[in-house]
Amino acid sequence: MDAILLQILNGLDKGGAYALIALGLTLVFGTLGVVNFAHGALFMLGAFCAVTVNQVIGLEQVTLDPNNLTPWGTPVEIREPYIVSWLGDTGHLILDYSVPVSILAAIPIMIVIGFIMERGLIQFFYKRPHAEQILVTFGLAIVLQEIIKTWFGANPLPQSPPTALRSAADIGVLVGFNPGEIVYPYWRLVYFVFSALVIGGVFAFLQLTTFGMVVRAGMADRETVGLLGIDIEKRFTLVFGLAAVVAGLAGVMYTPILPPDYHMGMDFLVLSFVVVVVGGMGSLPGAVAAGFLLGILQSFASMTEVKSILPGIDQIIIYLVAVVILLVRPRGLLGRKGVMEG
Amino acid sequence: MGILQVQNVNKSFGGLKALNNVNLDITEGTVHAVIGPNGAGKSTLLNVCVGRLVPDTGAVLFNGRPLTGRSPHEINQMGVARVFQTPEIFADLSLLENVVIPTLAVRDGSFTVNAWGRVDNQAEIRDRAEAILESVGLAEKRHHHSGNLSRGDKRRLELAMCLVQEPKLVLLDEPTAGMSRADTNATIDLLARMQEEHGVTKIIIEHDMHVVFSLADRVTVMAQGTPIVEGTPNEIKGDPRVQEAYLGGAHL
Amino acid sequence: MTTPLATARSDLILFGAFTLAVLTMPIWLVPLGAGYPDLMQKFAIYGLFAIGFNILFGLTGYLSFGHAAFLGVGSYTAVWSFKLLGMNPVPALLLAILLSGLFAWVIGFVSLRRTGIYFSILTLAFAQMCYNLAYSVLTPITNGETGLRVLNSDPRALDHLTGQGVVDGPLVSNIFGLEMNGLPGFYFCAVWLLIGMYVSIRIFRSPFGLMLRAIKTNQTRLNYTGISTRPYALTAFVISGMYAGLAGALLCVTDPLAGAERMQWTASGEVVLMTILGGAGTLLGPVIGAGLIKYSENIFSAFHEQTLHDIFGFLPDGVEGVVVSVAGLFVGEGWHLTLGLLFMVIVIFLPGGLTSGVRQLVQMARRSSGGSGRSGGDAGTAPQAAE
Amino acid sequence: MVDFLNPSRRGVLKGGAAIGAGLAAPTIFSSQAWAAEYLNKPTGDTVTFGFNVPQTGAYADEGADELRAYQLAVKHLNGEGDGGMLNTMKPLTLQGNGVLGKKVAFTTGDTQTKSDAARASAKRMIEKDGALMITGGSSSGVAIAVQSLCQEAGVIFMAGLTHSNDTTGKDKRRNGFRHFFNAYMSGAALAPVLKEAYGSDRKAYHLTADYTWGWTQEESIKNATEALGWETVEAVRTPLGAGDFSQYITPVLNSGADVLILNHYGKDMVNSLTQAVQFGLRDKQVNGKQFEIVVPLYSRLMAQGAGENVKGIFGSTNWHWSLQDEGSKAFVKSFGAEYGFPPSQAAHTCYVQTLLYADACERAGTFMPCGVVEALEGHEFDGMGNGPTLYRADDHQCFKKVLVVKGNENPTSQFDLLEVVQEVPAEAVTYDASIFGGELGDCNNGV
Repeated sequence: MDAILLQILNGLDKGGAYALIALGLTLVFGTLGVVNFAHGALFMLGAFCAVTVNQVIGLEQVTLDPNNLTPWGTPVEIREPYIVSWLGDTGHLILDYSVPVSILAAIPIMIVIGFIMERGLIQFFYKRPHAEQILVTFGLAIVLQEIIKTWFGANPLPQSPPTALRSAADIGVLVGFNPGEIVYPYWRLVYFVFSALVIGGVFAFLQLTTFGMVVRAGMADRETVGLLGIDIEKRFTLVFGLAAVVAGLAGVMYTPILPPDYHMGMDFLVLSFVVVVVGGMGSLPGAVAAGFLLGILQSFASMTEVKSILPGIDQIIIYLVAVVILLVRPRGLLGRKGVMEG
Repeated sequence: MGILQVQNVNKSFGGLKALNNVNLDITEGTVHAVIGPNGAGKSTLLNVCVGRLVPDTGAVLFNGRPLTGRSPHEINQMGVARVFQTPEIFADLSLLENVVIPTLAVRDGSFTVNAWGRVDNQAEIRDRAEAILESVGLAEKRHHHSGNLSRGDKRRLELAMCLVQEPKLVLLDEPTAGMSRADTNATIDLLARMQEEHGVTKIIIEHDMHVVFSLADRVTVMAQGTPIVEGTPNEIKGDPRVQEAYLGGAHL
Repeated sequence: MTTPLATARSDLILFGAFTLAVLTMPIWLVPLGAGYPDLMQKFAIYGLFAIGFNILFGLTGYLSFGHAAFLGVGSYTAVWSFKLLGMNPVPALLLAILLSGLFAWVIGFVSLRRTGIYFSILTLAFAQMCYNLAYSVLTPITNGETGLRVLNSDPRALDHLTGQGVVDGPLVSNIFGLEMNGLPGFYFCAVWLLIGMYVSIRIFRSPFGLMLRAIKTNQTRLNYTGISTRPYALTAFVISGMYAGLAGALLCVTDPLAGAERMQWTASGEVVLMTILGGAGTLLGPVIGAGLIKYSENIFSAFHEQTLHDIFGFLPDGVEGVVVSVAGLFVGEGWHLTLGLLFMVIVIFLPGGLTSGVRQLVQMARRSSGGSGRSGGDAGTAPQAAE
Repeated sequence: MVDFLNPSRRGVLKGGAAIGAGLAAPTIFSSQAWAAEYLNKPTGDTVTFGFNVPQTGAYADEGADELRAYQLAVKHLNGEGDGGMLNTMKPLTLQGNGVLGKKVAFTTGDTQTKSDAARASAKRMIEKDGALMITGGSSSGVAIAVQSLCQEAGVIFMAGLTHSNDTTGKDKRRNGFRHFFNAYMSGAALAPVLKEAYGSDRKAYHLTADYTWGWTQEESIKNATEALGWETVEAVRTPLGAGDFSQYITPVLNSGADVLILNHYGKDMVNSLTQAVQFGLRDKQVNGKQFEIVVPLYSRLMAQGAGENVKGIFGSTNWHWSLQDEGSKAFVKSFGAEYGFPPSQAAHTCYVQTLLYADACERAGTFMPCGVVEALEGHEFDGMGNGPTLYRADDHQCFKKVLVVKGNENPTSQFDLLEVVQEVPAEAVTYDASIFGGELGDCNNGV
């Protein structure tokens, strides 16, 4: 029982991440009709926003200690973050909360990145075949990750959650389990709540604002909305910016769970496409539902009990689900009939 | 008994009744027009005939054999060709290739792997294809990219692609929709000439009365999913029910 | 607009020129630094892979993202054939073609029920399943991470029958004692490349090929023309799967080791990139794309600071330092960056791939030199997507 | 049979320099092989080594560090710089003027941590650049693949970082040599330390990367810990590159185990350790004991990736820059002076391998692979870190001290992440060469 509950928690948490990444992808596909292979790179860039913010606020003052030499004969460096020498304990606190603080920086940065990407490249590919969109965005993804690699190196760069959230919460006790049976890391709980909030925010935005209405109408029937004389171009740019922000935030908050490296975008790329397709191309609720579904299925497939019956099932479960869904229900879980139905 | 019989066909989309107990009998060798206001169910009827839609109840018989439940390529192989509202051609291929493909489909059936011989060595196929291009007046453009043709020429090409198969029945879905007056007239001329030369049974779905009265032998008027009147063009012209259907359509 | 016509004669000239270029690779590649057997073998093998992929993607427009699976199946089959039957490459190739064709039939049968991006995702999913399983639970068959190799203790039944069972050197695939590494290995692959190219030309010009191109342009029309499209697409899928299997087997003929990474989605992506880079739907494009990518993978990655200093040594010191550090971003560790930029540039400026770029250049040159493009032209079918 | 593998105009063709050099005659046809006793016999005044390291992919930083070490080794061999370990290596035949009077040149390549790419790159070095020796790599799959290639081609392979038992076990080759330690030695070195620290009554839970290296390590550690009296509760295989390991970690919580052993390397290890710590495993009390995590194979780069999560966690490593023997000090000094930070264990092993190869050539008086093999087999040396070392003739495995390390609780710098707990002597980790099977076969000169 406790094992199953824990796997459901795992699934929800994983699903939150999958849903966040897939959300922007399906948004861009649904409104802009663009298959964006650089979406994973946006996730990765978001994560590196957190790294950059951490490095900037953790900028260290280096003093050399001439009395103390390293084994290779240079003076030992004594490093102290400027922020600590200026602000004392407050500085420590800000450093400690650098990941959540990064969100503030990541939003404008990701908007700008999204705008530049859309205006500089994507807009020229709206009418081009999917294959060319895939190729050019794939090329872009490689370029972006190589730039990150040149700057930050290939090794993962660990980011810590705030000290207060570093350990695990004994949530089982709250619902009557023995202490220690159902524990779950605080940060993962935070991530889950965060992803729920962002997803809710995006939905509210699309549901309640005029802009959102136009976007939703555009997802339903792009040509008509264009005919209504609405400047769809400008809104496309905004949609792309929104998708970039969602992916970026997903990346920022994921850094304490997965120390970011330059390749993490590619690692999530295939997965996010599977989530989008399972949910239904261009369907936002579908992406969310598929994210959670795949997260939970993946968690259960990894259980030893399951693996002993079906060896290797945890290696392929995601793909297996995609195949089954596509064959049985080609428009995906919540895709509208007739949209991209093949 | 006619070449095509539509028997008690019903088709609904959700709550909307698109075809309501439709019966139709098309006589071989005639040009039969189906007209009616928007939403009268003309296109649905046509799609049921070519196998794109499956009717909820009822049957479509072609020469006494049922068409319902068959896929489009099977129906074509039985001798039913279709012309679309917007010309559906192979836009990336040359005009000649566009007509070679239907010619091959007649000779080789719906699936044959002939991966070794060169297309340009198949003399009899080529001759037929070039002859049909000649007859629609596109011969000199045969090596052009068909995607670059004018709308009228695309329509000619599409007709050529149908006719080269020597079908027994051609279904035309608003063949002059969106065309200029000149292109429309050229298309009417072409269809008329073809009727003289080939004499194939045709069903034409049309809005444009000019087209209907120039070409059709018989006319069926549909409204709200049901045929309401059938007769020669002259009979139809004066019928008050037709006027009402169109005016009523305007109300809707 | 009319394009130059492809006649039987022009195809023959094309094939002749291609044959000449392939067979003289050991000469003209030397000044490019690529004239060594292994890279030339890779050119031929990946060229073959891309030619096959192009028969599916270039002609029908179905974008498979899982072709590496067939490459892997071909490789494993070949090595198993070496292990069980013997080091002769012929049975290995035949079995590989057969088995990868069978695999392609199964995967294609399922995947072709969908089109567009759904088809791509289905093929991707199948290939990833193959890869993940080959790396882990299928290790008894694939030898997992280490890769499947031929061992002296393997049965190699035919070898023992013909008295070649006991080898004291390394086990290398051979035909009657001629070992399939080095230049003989290259020529062996080159012959297969030429056969593959010839078959591809025949398919391109055949009624079958015309149907495949029609699938790409307008499936609806094709259906209403009395053609059942799915069996055509499936046949194309199987043929291209067999090419991939053959390429995979050749990889093992020249180097008897089959690794699971060959099936990874990035490997599938690579052949897509090769084909589009060179020009999808053209005859030569995929081979050129394959060559270009393998060249940059092997040559750009081998540059290091010292070689850069050698190259730019003629510059004044200060300038040299700057040039070397800038150039260093794009070679060695940074060769992926070069590759990514290359894709972007090609797709943005030459959507038809390199071959179409060359064609445009030729046309521009013709136009400017006053030789106004002939219209009409001689007999033959027309705008062939080829050169 | 005529040899077609002979290099084409090495020196002129180095890198792309030849692109502008015009049409060079295809020497590939005018083979001079019949004159040579071995493949790629150097005819000019240089000898070429091939440094085959991961430049892209997850181990790119490790590869970059290996390359730094190689370049330093070449400098030292050619008599430039401060000489590094050439000053401490015993016995030493090298003169500091290159090898056998020839200057050392090198060519580099990218393994991409894929067997195919690694072999293609090694082949280029052999066929085009005329490399006599290939070295490098950051994973066992690649090492084994390249080792067997070198055996077939007839050059020497000096393995870089490879920890699987198979490299010098069932996949050993006469032309291949490994200085790095292996999974068995990790187990043998770790077990007594673990016993001392955590007692002999422990229940272990393994998470193992689902591929060959993971399996050999799991087996070795299992055997070693079970011999102590530990019980193995469960050994679960995880997909390579799983990213999020939470679904594998939660079952540990209530499994009754009180030690988690992570048979992961690289990114997998960074992720699984980070996440295991977040799940509060290290704060847990199970069976009345403190829950512990063990990472049998450590590297500094991985420790950097996992950050503060490594604090207090035991593992083993081949070498660490804080060692105080003369050899290590000399190496750290020249590496640090050159690059500004201390070398990693991968850098150390690569540097040492290069020197050992060069010295063996010098001692053998030839670059001929069989001569070099003979000179290296059973060679005993000292002054290269890790104390007196034997290159065992039976399996070409080095036997030397293995370091048991622990994540540093109070690091003084970003490099000071691991603290050496114990230097386990070579005798304690030596095993019978036959236990892992495999055949060395004959040496191959490539002609």
